Amino acid sequence: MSQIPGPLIGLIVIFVALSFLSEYFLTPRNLLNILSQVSAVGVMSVGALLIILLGGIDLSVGSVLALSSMSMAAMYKMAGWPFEVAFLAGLVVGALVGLINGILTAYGKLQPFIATLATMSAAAGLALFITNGNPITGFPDWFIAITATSILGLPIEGVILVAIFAIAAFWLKFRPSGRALYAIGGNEEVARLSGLPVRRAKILVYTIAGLLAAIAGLLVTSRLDSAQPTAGAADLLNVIAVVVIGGASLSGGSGSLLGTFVGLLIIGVLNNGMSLLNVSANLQPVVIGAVIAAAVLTDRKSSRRHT
Amino acid sequence: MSQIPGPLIGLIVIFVALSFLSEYFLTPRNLLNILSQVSAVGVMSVGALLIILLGGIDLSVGSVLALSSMSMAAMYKMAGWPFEVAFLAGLVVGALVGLINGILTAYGKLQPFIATLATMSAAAGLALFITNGNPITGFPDWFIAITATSILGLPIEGVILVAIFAIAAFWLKFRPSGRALYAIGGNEEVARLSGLPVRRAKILVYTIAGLLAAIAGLLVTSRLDSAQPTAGAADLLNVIAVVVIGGASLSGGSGSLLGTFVGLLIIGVLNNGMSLLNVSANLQPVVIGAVIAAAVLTDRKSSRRHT
Amino acid sequence: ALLFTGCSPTVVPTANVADGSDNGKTIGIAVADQKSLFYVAAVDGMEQAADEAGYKLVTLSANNNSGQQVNQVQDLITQQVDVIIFIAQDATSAAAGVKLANDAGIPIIAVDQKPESGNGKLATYIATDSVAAAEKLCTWMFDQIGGAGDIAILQGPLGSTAELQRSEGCANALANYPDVKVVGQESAGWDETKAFTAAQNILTANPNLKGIFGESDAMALGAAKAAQQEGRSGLVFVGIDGFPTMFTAVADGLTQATMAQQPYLMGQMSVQDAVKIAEGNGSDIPELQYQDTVLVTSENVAENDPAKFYGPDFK
Amino acid sequence: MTVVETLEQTIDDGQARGDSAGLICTGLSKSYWGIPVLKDVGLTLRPGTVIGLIGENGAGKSTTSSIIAGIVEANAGSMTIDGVPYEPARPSDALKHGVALIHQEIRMVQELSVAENIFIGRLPRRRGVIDRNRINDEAKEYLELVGSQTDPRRPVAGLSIAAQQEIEIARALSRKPKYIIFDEPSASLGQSETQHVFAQIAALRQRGVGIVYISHRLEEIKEVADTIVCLRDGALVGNWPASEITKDEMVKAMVGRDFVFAHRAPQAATGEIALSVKGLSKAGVFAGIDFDVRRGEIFGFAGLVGAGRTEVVRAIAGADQADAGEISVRGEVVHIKNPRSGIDAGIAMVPEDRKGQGLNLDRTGAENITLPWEKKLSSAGIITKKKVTATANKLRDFLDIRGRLDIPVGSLSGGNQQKVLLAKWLVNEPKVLILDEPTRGVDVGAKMTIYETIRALAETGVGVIVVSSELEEVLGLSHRVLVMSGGLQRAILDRADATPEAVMALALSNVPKESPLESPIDGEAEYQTPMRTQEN
Ligand SMILES: Nc1ncnc2c1ncn2[C@@H]1O[C@H](COP(=O)(O)OP(=O)(O)OP(=O)(O)O)[C@@H](O)[C@H]1O
Ligand SMILES: Nc1ncnc2c1ncn2[C@@H]1O[C@H](COP(=O)(O)OP(=O)(O)OP(=O)(O)O)[C@@H](O)[C@H]1O
Ligand SMILES: [Mg+2]
Ligand SMILES: [Mg+2]
Repeated sequence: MSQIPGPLIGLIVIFVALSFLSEYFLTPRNLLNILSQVSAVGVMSVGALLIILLGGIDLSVGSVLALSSMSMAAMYKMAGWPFEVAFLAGLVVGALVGLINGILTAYGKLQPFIATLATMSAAAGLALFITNGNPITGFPDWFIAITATSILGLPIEGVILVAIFAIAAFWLKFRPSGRALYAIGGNEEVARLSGLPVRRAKILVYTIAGLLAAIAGLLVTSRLDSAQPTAGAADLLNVIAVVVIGGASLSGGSGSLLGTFVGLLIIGVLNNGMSLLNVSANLQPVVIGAVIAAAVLTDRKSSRRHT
Repeated sequence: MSQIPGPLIGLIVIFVALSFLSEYFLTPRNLLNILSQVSAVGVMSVGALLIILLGGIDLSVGSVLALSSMSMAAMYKMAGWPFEVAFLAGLVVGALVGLINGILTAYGKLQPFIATLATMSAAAGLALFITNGNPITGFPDWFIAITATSILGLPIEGVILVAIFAIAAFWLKFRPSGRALYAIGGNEEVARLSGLPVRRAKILVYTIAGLLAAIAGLLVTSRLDSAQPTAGAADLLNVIAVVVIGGASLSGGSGSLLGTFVGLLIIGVLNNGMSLLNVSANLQPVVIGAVIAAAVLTDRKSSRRHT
Repeated sequence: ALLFTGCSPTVVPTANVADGSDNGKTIGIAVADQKSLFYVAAVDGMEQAADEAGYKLVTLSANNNSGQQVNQVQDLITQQVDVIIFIAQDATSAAAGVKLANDAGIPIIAVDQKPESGNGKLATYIATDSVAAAEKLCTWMFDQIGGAGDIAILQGPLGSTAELQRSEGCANALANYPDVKVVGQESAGWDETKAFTAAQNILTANPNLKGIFGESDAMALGAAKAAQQEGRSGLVFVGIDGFPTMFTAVADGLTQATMAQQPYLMGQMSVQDAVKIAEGNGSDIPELQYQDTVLVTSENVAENDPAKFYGPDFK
Repeated sequence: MTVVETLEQTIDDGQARGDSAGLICTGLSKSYWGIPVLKDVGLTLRPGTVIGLIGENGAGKSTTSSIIAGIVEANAGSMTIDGVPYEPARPSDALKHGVALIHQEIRMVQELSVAENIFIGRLPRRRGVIDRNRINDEAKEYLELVGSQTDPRRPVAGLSIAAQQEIEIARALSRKPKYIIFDEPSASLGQSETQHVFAQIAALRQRGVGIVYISHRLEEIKEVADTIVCLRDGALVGNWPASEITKDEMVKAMVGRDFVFAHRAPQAATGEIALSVKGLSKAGVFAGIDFDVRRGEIFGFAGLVGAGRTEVVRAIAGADQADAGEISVRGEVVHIKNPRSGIDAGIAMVPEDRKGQGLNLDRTGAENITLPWEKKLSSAGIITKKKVTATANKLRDFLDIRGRLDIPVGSLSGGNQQKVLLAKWLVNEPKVLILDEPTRGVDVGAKMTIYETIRALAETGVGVIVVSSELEEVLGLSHRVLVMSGGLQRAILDRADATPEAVMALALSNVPKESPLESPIDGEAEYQTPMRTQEN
C-alpha cells in the first residue's frame, strides 16, 4: 500500500492538467473510451503483477496474446470447429504457454527472463506460421458484440477489466494462496521452509498470466473482428511499465493491484490526452518518458528500499 | 566463472551441428562475418552486463544507439560541423543519456527499469524529432571504411568488439573499481558500509553503457552509411538476452564477460546458421526460442541459486 | 495478369524443383520481414515464379532490422547464390547490401526500395511509386470531402521508409488543398488495434472530422471500426495496400478506398528477371520498372480480383 | 567421575533402556564437497526434556538440526519418532511430524505483517477468506508468550533483529510442535528477552515437548537444559546431565583441551584521545551523546535492546547521518558524511547484522575481507587474486578462522563468518574500531580469540568501542562503560563501578518527561527511524 501515493499523485496531476487543456477530456464518453482502451493491456498487467510479485517476469505476454487469438481464429475458420470450442481452445492455448513458462521456471530452474524469452520467440513465430502472416476475420456476431456492448453505460471490456482486477485483488489480499505470493517473492527460502508449495504457486501464476493474455487477445480480436499475428507485440513494455509505475518492485514481494491500476491509468490517460491535444507524434514518446520519470520521482521515498 | 559451462556446451553443440548441416558454416569468411554481424549487439551487451552486475537494467540502449547516431549525422549534415567534431558529439550524446540514467537511479532513487524506460522513450522520440523521422546518409569515406576494412584479416568491427570485451574484462577482474561492481550488485548495503562509492559506481556504469551504445550506433551508421532514427529499437531484448544467456543473474552480483561473449556467439551463430540453412522466416523464432531454452537448461545447476 | 502465364515454355515437374536439382541455380532473397502482407505476397510471387523456372530460393527475413539485413546479404553471398533479390528494410541503408553484392560479383535486383546513397550497381529496380500512390489517394479523399475540412492521418512506424514516403505523398496532395486541415496525426505502427485507439481519441477531440488517411489498410480499417463504434457516419476512410480484407470493407462501405499495390506480381517479375540474368540474357531488362497502383473504390471493387494483387493464397 | 566416564555411562543407559519414545537419530552423517561435517551422530530427544547442544563453530550443530528439520538431507543415518521411521524430505514434512526449527539466521518476509509471518503456510480461513482477526489475536498471544510487545498487524520491515527473533520463536510455538530446536535464539536477544524464552521453554517442557537448545552461552545452557550434548568436528563427544557438568568441563569437551575462560583486567589506558564525540544527536533516535575514547581504551556500550546503541555507533561510523554533534579522531575534527569518509578518518565498524550489512554471502571469504581495501592492496592499479588470498590468509591465521576462504562465505559456520567480518576491518589497522555485537553466535574458543584480538588491538593504540547485549562481555572487556536507555546517554561508569546491578539499573531507567527526543522510542511509534538500508 505504501507504494501508491507517488504515482497516484502523478495520476491526479495529469488528470487535472488534461481537464484544463482539453475540453473533451472530461466527457463521460472519453473517460469510458479510456477504460476500454486500456482493457487489453490492463488484463495482461494483472498477470504481470502476479508474476512480478513472485520475483519473476513474463516477456511472452504479447506473443501469447497473438498466438491464442490466431489459434482460436484458425480453429474456427480453417479447421471448421464450432466457434464456442475454438473460443475455449484459444484460452487453453494461452494457459498452455503460461504453463510451459511455469514449468520451465519452477522445474527447469531457468531464470524467468530466459524461459519467457524463449516462449515469447516461439509463440510469436507460431502465430505468424499459422497463416503465414495473414490476419483472419469474420467472427460470429455475439463474439463481436462482447466489445461493442455496454452494461449500465459501462463498456463490457471495462467491466471485464475491473472484474479481473477485483477478483485478483481479493485473491491477493484475502486468500492464503494469494497471500503466499508475497511470501514467495519476498523470501523464497522462508516460503519453502514454511511449507508453502513454491513450485505449484509459480506454475499456477504463470498459467494464470497466460490465460489472462489469451483473454486480452480475445478482447482485441472481438473489438476489431480480426485476429492478427502481430497483435500485442508492442504491448510487452507497456504491460511491465504499468506494473512498475504502479509501485511494484521487479525484485519481487512488493506491489499491489491498486498501484497497478493507477499505473495503467497513468499510461492510458497520457496516451489519450496526447491524442486529444494532437501532440506531435515524434514528441509523444518524449513527453511520456518525462512524465513517467516525474510521476515516479515523487514516489522516491517509498521506492528507496527497492533500489 | 561457474556459470559458463552450460551455455558454453550449448554453443559448442550448436557449432558442431551447424558445421555438419551447412557446408558454408565453417568457412573462415563466414566465421569472420559472424564476428562483424554480432559487433553492435556485442558492444552494447558489455554495457548491459556491467549494469546487470550492479543489479540494474538498461532499457534505453537501443534508443541511445539511434539518438547518438542521428545526433552525429544531424550535426554533420544539418549543422555543418566538421565530421570529427560531430563524431565525438555523437559519443557524448550517448554518454549523456547514460549519465541521466545513472543520476535518476543513483540520486533519484528510481527503479532502473523506470528510469531507463523513461529515457528510452524520450531518446527514441528525440531521434525521430531531429529529422522528423528521416534517415540521414552520406558520410565521409574514412568513416564508412571503419566497417569495411580488415586488420590482419579481421574486420575492424570485430577488433573493436574484442578489444572492448577485453578491456572491460580486465577492468572487472583486476581493477578495484571494476571488482566493486560485483560487491555492489551482490549486496549494496555491505558495499556501502565497506566504503565503496556506490552512487559514483552506478553513475559511471550507466554512463559507460550509454557511451558503448553510442559506439554501437556509430558502427551501425558506418556499416549502413545511414543514420536511422529507428535503428537499434529491435536490439534491446537481444542485448539483455545475450547477457542472461551468458549466465548473469538479473538480480545482480553475478555474471562474467566470458559468459556474455558465449551468449553473444550463441545468438549470432544461431541467426547465421538459420540463414545458411534457409529455415522459414516464421519458424526461425520458434527454433531460436527452443534452442535458447535448451542451451540454458543444460546450465540448470549453476543457475539454481538465482531463480 | 500478363506475366502470370507469360514465360517459361519448358514445363518442369514441380516435385523436385524445390531443391533445385535440375540446374543447381539458386536465387537469394533478402526481405525486410515476413509479417507484413506486402512482403509475404512478394515472396509468394517469387516462389511461384521460381517453381515454374526450376530455381531454388533462399529466403532470409530481417525482421525489420536494417543491420540484420546486411548480415543476411552477407550470408547469401556466403552461400554463393547466383542472383540476389533485395527488398530493403530501408532505402537509405540499402546501399550497404548492394555494395556487398557488387563486391562479390553477384547481380542484385532491388524490389520496392532503392538505395538512396552510394554508387552501387543494380541489375534492375522494380517498385511501386509510394509517394505518387499516396498523393493520388489523398487527392481522391480530399475531393470526396469537398476539398475542405478536418482530416487525420494515421502513420506507420515513424521513420520507416514506407511511412516517410506515404506521409510525403499526402503532404504533396495537401499543398494543393489549402482548406483541408490535418487536425490529428499519430503513429499507429501499422497496427489495427492501435489505430482503433488513436482514431477513437482523434474522433473525440474533433467532432467535425471528415476523414482519416491510414497509411496502411489495417490502420484505415481500425479507424473505420472506431468510428462505427462511436456511431459516427459519413466519414471517409482510405488506406494503402489493397488487402483482400480491405476489398471487402470497401465493398461493404465500411471504408471508402484503398490504393492497391501489386506485390505478388512484383515478386514474380523479380524472379523472372533473376532467371534471365542467371542464364546470361539479362541485358535487355530495363533499369527501372515501376508498377502501377490501382485505386480501388466502391465503384470498381467488384471488377478487381484481390488475388491479382496479393496472390492466390490470400482470401 | 570424569567427563568421559559420565559420557559412557549415559550412552549405555540409553541403549540399555531400548526405549523408543521420542525423536531418536542414529548414525547421522553429512559431507559437503567430500568433506565430512557430521560423522555418525546419534541423538535421543525424549518428550519433556531439554537437550543443550554445544560445540565450537562449525562443529555441526546447525547441520544436525537442519537434518532433523528436513532442510538438509543426511548422507547416512536414520531417525525415528516414537519408534516409527521419520524421513522428512522437506521442511513441511518435518512440520507435519511436529518438528519445528527456530533458525540461527532469521528469515522473515519483510512485506507481510508480523501475524502473517507467523502463520504463513497455514493461514486460517473463515468463509473462504483469511481470518485476520483470528491470526492477529493468536499471533498476539504467541508473541506475549515470548515477551514481545510487537503489534502483530504491522509489517516486519523495519523491526529490529531482536524483535524478528521473537517472531521467529512465536512462529515455531504457534505450530504447537512436539519437538522444537532452538538454534542460538539468544544470540540476537537481550537478557530480558532471553529470560522470557527460558520461561517459555520451561512451560513447553512441562507440556511434554522435547527441546534441543543450541547456544554458545554456556551459563544459560546449563540453566535451561536437562542434558548437555557436545559435538566436536562433526562427531559426538559426549553427553552429560546438565547439573553434573561445570562450565570448564563443557569448554574442555568442546575444544578438546583445558581452557581457561576468564576475563583478565585490561591494561590501564592512558593514551591520548582516539575519539571524541560531542553532543551527537539524531532527531527521534538519540540525543546528547558525549564521550571520549582514549587510545588503548576499550569503551563499552551497554543498554537494553532498542536503547539506540547501534544507531549511535552507526552515526559515528558514517553509516547513518547524525543531525548534530562533533566528532574528532586523535584530536582532529572529522566530517563524516558516509562510510567511506568514516573509513578514511580511521573509523572502522563491524556491524551487528552480519548477513545484511556485514558480508556478501555469495562471494568468497577472501574477497569479503579485502573488499574495503582493494585500492590500497593494488599495485599499479591492479589487484590480483594472489594478493587477495595472501592478505586473507594472513588474517585467517591471526584470527584462527576455520574453513576455506575461497568458497562463498555463506557456507562457513556462523562463528567463522563473524571472524571473517572482523578480519575485514583489520586489514588496515583502524584508529577507532567499533564492534557492534562482536561475538554474536561465536563459540567460546572463538570468543576468546576475539577478546584477545580486541585487547591486543587496544594495546597497540587503537581506540575500541564494544556494543554488546551480553553484559558479561561489555563489563569484562571494557575500561569504561556507557549506559544508554531510551536513546539517551545515562552515565559513563568506570570499570570498578560497572557492576551488573548498577548497569541494569541505569539501563532500565525511564526517559524523563523533558526528553530531548522529539518522539521517544516507545516500541511502537518510531519503528521506521533507523532506515538501515538507506544511502546518504
Ligand atoms: N551448504 C554448505 N556448503 C558447504 N559447507 C557447509 C555448508 N553448510 C555447512 N557447511 C559446513 O559444515 C560445517 C558445520 O556447519 P554448521 O553450520 O553445522 O556448524 P555449527 O555447529 O552450527 O556452527 P556455529 O556455531 O558457528 O553456528 C562447517 O564447517 C560449515 O562450513
Ligand atoms: N521491542 C521492540 N520491538 C520492535 N522494534 C524495536 C523494539 N525495540 C526497539 N526497536 C526498534 O529498534 C531500534 C533500535 O535498534 P537496536 O535494537 O539495534 O538498538 P540497540 O540499542 O543497538 O540494541 P541492540 O544492539 O541490542 O539490537 C529502535 O529505534 C526501534 O525502531
Ligand atoms: Mg550454527
Ligand atoms: Mg544493536
